[in-house]
Amino acid sequence: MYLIVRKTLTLLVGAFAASFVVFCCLAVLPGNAAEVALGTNATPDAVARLSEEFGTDRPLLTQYADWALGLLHGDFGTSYVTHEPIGPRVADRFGVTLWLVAGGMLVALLIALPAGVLSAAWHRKPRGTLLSALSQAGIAVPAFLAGLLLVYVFAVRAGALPAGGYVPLAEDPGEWARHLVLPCLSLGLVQGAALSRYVRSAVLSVQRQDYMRTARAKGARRWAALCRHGLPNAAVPVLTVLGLQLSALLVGAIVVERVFVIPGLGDLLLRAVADRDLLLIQGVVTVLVVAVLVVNLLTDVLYRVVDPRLRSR
Amino acid sequence: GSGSGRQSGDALTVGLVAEPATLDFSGTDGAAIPQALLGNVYEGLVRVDQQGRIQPQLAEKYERSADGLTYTFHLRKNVKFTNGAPFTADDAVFSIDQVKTRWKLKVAQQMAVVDKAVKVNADTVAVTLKHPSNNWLYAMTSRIGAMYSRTGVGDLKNHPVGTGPFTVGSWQRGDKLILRRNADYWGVKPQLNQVSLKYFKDAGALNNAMLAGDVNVVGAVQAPETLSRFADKSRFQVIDGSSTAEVVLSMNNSRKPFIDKRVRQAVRYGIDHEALLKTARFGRGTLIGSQEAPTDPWYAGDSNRVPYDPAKAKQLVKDAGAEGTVLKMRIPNLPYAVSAAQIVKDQLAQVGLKADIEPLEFPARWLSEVFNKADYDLSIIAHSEPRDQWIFADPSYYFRYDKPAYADLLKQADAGPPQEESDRYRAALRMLSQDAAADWLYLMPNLMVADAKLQGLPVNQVGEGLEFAGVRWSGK
Amino acid sequence: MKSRMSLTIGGALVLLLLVTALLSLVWTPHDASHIDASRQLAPPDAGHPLGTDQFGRDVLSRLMEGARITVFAGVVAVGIALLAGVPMGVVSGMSGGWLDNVVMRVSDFLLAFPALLLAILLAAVYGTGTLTAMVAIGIASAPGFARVSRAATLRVMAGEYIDAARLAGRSRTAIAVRHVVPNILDVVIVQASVSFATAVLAEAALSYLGLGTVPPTPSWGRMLQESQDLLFSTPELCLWPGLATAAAVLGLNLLGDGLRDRVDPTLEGVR
Amino acid sequence: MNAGPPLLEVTDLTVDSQATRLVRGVGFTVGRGERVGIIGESGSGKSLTALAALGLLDDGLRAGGSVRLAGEELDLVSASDRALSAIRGKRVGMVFQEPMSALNPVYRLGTQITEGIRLHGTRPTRRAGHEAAAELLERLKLPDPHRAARAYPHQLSGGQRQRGVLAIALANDPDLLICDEPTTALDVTVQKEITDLIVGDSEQRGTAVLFISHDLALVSSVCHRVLVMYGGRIVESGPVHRVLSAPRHPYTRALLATSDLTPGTRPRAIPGIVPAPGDLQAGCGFSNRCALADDKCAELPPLLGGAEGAVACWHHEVPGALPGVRQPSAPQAQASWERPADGEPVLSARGLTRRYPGRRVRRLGRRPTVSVLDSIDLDLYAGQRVGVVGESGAGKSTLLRLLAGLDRPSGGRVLGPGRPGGPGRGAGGLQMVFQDPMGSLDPRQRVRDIVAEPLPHRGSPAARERVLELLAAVGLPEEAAGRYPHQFSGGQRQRIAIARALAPEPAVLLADEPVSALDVSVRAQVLDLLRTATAERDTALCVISHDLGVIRYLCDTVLVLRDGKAVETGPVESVWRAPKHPYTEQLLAAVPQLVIPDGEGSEARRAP
Ligand SMILES: Nc1ncnc2c1ncn2[C@@H]1O[C@H](COP(=O)(O)OP(=O)(O)OP(=O)(O)O)[C@@H](O)[C@H]1O
Ligand SMILES: Nc1ncnc2c1ncn2[C@@H]1O[C@H](COP(=O)(O)OP(=O)(O)OP(=O)(O)O)[C@@H](O)[C@H]1O
Ligand SMILES: [Mg+2]
Ligand SMILES: [Mg+2]
Repeated sequence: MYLIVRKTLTLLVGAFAASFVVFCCLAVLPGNAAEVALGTNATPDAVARLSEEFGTDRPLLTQYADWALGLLHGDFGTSYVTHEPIGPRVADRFGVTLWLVAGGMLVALLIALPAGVLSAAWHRKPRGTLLSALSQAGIAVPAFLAGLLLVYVFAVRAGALPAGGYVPLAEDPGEWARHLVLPCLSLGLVQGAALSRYVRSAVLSVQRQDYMRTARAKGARRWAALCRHGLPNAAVPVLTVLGLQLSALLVGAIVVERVFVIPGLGDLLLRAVADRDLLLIQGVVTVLVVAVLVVNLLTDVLYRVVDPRLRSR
Repeated sequence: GSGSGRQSGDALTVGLVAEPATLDFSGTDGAAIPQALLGNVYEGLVRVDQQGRIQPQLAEKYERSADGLTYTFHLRKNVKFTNGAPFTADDAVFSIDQVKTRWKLKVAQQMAVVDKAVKVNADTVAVTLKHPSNNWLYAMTSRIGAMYSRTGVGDLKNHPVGTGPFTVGSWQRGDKLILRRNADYWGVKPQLNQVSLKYFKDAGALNNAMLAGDVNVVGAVQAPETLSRFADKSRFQVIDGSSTAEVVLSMNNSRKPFIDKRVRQAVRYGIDHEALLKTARFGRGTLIGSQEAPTDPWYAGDSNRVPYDPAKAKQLVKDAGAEGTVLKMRIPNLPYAVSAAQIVKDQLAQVGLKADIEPLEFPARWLSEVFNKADYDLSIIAHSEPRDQWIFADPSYYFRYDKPAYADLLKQADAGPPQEESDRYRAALRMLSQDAAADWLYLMPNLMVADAKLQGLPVNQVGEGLEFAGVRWSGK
Repeated sequence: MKSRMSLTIGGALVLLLLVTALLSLVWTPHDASHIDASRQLAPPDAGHPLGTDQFGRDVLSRLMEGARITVFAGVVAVGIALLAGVPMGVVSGMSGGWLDNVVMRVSDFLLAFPALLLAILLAAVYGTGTLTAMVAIGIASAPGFARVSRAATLRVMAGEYIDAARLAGRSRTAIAVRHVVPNILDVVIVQASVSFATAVLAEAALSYLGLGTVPPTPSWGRMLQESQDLLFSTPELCLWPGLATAAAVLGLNLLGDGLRDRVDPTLEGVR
Repeated sequence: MNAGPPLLEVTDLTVDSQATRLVRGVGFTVGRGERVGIIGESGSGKSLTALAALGLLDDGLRAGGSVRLAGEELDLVSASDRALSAIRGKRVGMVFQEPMSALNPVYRLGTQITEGIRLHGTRPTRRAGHEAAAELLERLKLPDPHRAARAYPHQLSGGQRQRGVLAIALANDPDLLICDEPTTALDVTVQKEITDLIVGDSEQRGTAVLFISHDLALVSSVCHRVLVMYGGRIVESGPVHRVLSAPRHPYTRALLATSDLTPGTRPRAIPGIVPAPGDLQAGCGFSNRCALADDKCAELPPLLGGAEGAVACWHHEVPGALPGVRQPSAPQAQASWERPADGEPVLSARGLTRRYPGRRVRRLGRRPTVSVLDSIDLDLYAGQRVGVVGESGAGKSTLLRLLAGLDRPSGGRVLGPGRPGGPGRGAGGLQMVFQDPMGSLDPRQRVRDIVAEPLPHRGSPAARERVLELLAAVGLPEEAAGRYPHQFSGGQRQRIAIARALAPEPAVLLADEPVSALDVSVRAQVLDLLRTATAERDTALCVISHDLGVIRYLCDTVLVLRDGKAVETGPVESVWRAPKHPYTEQLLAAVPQLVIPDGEGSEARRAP
């Protein structure tokens, strides 16, 4: 309880710090929302008028304070450019990216756990070497290339799956799943290959632990000992990496969103930066930072679930 | 989804690359909004046809007074806005006044020539100009001529209201804009009951979607080298029309070395435009020599082009003492500009000019630094608006081309008798070319890939809208 | 035995990368950015062993020059991460207390900050380019280095030889320089090789998003991005930079693995 | 013990790694209810022998020969994992060295014990399982067994954990219990409790025990019979009393001699070090360290013998002097036994206290503090040698770190070198020798830099000179200066550490368990070195050891610590003979002694 309170406080402070840093960064960005909106049709007068309408002519600190106060009430503000409330829009996009990242993570785990465990268990055998060679090769493929190849094979050639796009879950669950298969695969394959290296080394080091020998001395079979005693202990280092990889996954998701034309958070962020839609950028970044921090918190909590030694701290 | 994408009776899915930020072209610039809405959702009093001629639309007919100062528009009856309100002379007057008073965009200045628009009766509007202008009527075919409902301008950014054959069904930002058939349309009702405009960030992804059957039309092929993927005639048709988008290699006329006409000419002689079109665009596109397109009435064919003559270019550079000048080539980070820039850099190097490519984030940074502040030597961008030769007449435009004689010619062409318009424009454009105000790399093709069974897609991009009213699935 | 194999293969691949990059400084078969409209997409022949791209440029020469960018990208990103992260980790691990807390929170914060956003912001301010992209990647990877070197520092600081050094009258700086840094170097090297590989991939991804290397400089990422449209008609154009990237990443990962295993026995086997 | 077929019969057991043979043909038997010990220096193959017998070798190792268990058809060496797993834990239980790492940190102790029961057929309910585990723990004399069964390993002390491991091994009442160094990591007092439990259980239930240890005294107090291993072979075997009282193999004799730390004598170390398995020469593996060795030893001596045991040596009949071992020198003068109390102490501590924040009792509540060290007074005079003893956690290391200034006291103060008012850390200062010979040397520095570290002008020629001088003084060759720590053996490393500590000619030398990580044979060398080096310069020495023998051998004064308090202090010999505090008595009672019934002058089985 105490832990959660403390962590949540850190989280909130972190999120506000992040948003403030972003705000300051944006202050030095060349170009502004009014200029972008007016494009090649801008006159200095029109830019000034539009800036006033947007509210971007006010001092930066005022803008930030307004935004931060709004946020405290759960209000992300209204987009300068589109006059839409930002909260629902970001939430919408976040949902999409969340599915993508979660699916990617699932694929990654489905690949990494068996591959890592098996290649550790067989680390002296040719099959083990083959598995780790495969995972090495998997890491070396850029995610977008993997995505393009998947599209070519499954969408263009076989026509079995859509080449891109997104259908909301609420609209049509079947289509939703069909549209997520390839993106999640291309996100998960590469991450999975990387993750399997960590699983492998965690399992390898766990295998050397004395309690594994104790388990087998009790009469547990090799695999039973590995599963019952090895894996829970290997989980702690793997969890750490999972938490760290989330950041990588979010970046990967942006590329994959691009390849598969998925209207996710990454796309929104790119767009918001291009439009210089200050508040929208703020909203996206805040959500991203909070997401990463929440995952950190979750890993912390999970550590404690997995490893009783950490509970008493 | 793919279900909606595949041919399903009366629906059409069109893949496009640039998504509009809002649906309000009165306050937001860019080609994407009129492309989606003009002619589909909004209509004007007049429109431009595939050959570039002006035709009546919401005005059944119109008259020009002998002095050229007054246009009288006789409006169609029984036209309704999609919000149910009837289209009347009041709406027309309102729309014209709005442009004059409320629009912030520079295009709205074309309405400045209007002295007043008055309702003659419920179906007739008279517009009086301050001075005769040939261009004004043409401008009325563009977005500034769009007719708004007086009661339908509450939320233009998200809910446009027009008289067109389609209405905005839904808009999933970042994904697609869905147009639905306007059941109460005054004219011939479109066969399609739904058009989805699906926006792709990535041209490759768009091609894949086309190949996978997720979209029926690639609205704009970005990379012509990919056309070979659509060679199967039984599935695909390639539409290669003309557009009004001149890819201009702009030179900053107000700065050294381009303040010297010889250097500007050297650039024009030093670039092998054929090779450029071949390598950068796989030969798709039209070579032009001035700010003109084949659909312009004054189009002069190849006569404004300059031959590739590196020796002469080198000599000109030498004469101007500009050898080895380092040029800032600040281009938008758009694929066609990046491709072309690499070739331009390579070719200029051979005539003694060194260009450093600096891709700038588009639109924000390019607009801010190149377009608004003119902090550049060379740049490359497509100017897609039709009949936009006026941009060279404005000395504050980022070309910083300041030639009163050219501006005068344009003024005369605009204000003079319509039958002399073309000749005067031709002369002006010739002057532009000879003066090497810029270099015209090529005219973008209007390149589309469509399902082989689709008919009625507009071949040329003449006006600002991509109109779907006439599109049909064959065999229906 | 296996670790020796990783080390050999990884070392060989990385050496090949370095040699190619250096060689490209003095010699490439052709000018890598010379455009030749008459040789567009030519198949391989004696003059152009890997053929030409859509601009008629020699693919082999571009690949060789691309190695340079790859090395540059890795060095910049890893260099920044190293210079920022390792001191953070060492100071944090050595001092403990509130300083440790502050440093680690800052690193957490950096970790939470999307690397891509950093890349976008830097690109928007300083213009796109390999340098800006890699600075972003470098900053984004710094927390990883900080964590790893902090953990290693904690392990080193628990060692009795640190106490011995303190008793010998060594200052904190001397202990950091003479004992801590040399002893965490192995961990840092492994992290560096992995980050190097990550940076190579990140360069490719950022170039794909148009935030990376500026044309006509031939980075592998850019080559991949430029040939993407031709992936299905002229796949070899994608194949070469793809293979080169994969080989470099593989080499670096193997090298890292090999080094780790190599370093392990001297630490553990001899107790 | 009993007649009839042996319970365990090991014949010609070999273990190979990819590179070399590690166990070279070991054969022995263990009868029902019999307790057999295996002794030998580190690396002699004791653990591998035990592991091979249960098929628990690492993947990289292969076993050969045969291992048979009475009542089983199988040869355990070639049996499948499935067949072996039916035997492991059921008929044979095993206890490993490290009590912390032998238990899985993520499961409760009870769960881990019941798992052993469940794996062999019976499927107790959760409650019944818990009951069974608690019962087992109770049998092992664990206070509050129900609580212990519910605890996670990290919540238990070392002794409790080791009892847990024992409970797992005994869960199914095995016929044979294999213990691999079951108590090395534990305190003397706990060690005694555990060995008592093992012996008691064996006696009560007739469990046979295979007991591996490098501690001769311990083996002698537990086992009936002993096997001595060297270089992957058994070199001698026989009843404990015979082997320990009349050793036949030169190696056994040498081992016995080095274990004997009689105060006032110089220890007798075995020259040379245990060769790595790959470097073992052909023939008798011990011949290069053996004074009796001759040409005959190039041939492998067979393990021959009768009822009184067997020996593998061509020269086992040569009587008399211990081969290869230096003769004990005359007892040293007793000059430094007592110190005049009126001199100025070189280091003095007054009211030394150290508190740590304890565990929070309530959430968000104040952290209580725990006193780890409580008002210790200590004076150290030049030439005095003080030993600090006490069980684990008594605060010994804390005390030393406070004296060294590596930690700041919560109360009280230390006057002396490196402190305000005392001399600096250089010459006449304070230096320290640490427990772990590897851990106290920077693996990335050459020996010359390590030794020069505390010298004032590190780079100077004078310093270089001094380093060579010191290396010679600790008996290391000159070329050692250019090598790295991992290129030395444990004993040599500790010499390097001592050379470093002596470099600035400190007035005070502190040593925290300086020999506990070393083999008996090397231990003697290092102790001798410490003793002579400090005696030469009249250096004050303060040593921690959990091995009372070491303290008695090395020190003149002893300080007994318990729970951070000094319970007894005084001259070593008088405390040894007549402990005043009951805790000291208890401590002394727990020290294992060589039990040699009719041996040559060993005074007692155990201290009374
Ligand atoms: N998995 C292994 N691979 C290779 N060599 C090994 C392995 N395990 C042990 N050895 C080697 O085999 C020899 C005997 O090892 P073993 O563990 O049996 O020694 P020990 O007598 O138990 O020593 P200690 O008292 O230190 O436990 C040592 O030289 C050791 O280095
Ligand atoms: N940093 C610390 N924080 C909290 N408690 C500590 C700390 N260091 C030591 N202690 C506690 O102080 C007590 C004494 O520790 P110390 O290391 O001095 O014992 P010791 O007598 O040397 O034991 P051992 O023989 O196991 O080395 C122990 O209970 C230990 O848990
Ligand atoms: Mg052992
Ligand atoms: Mg201690």
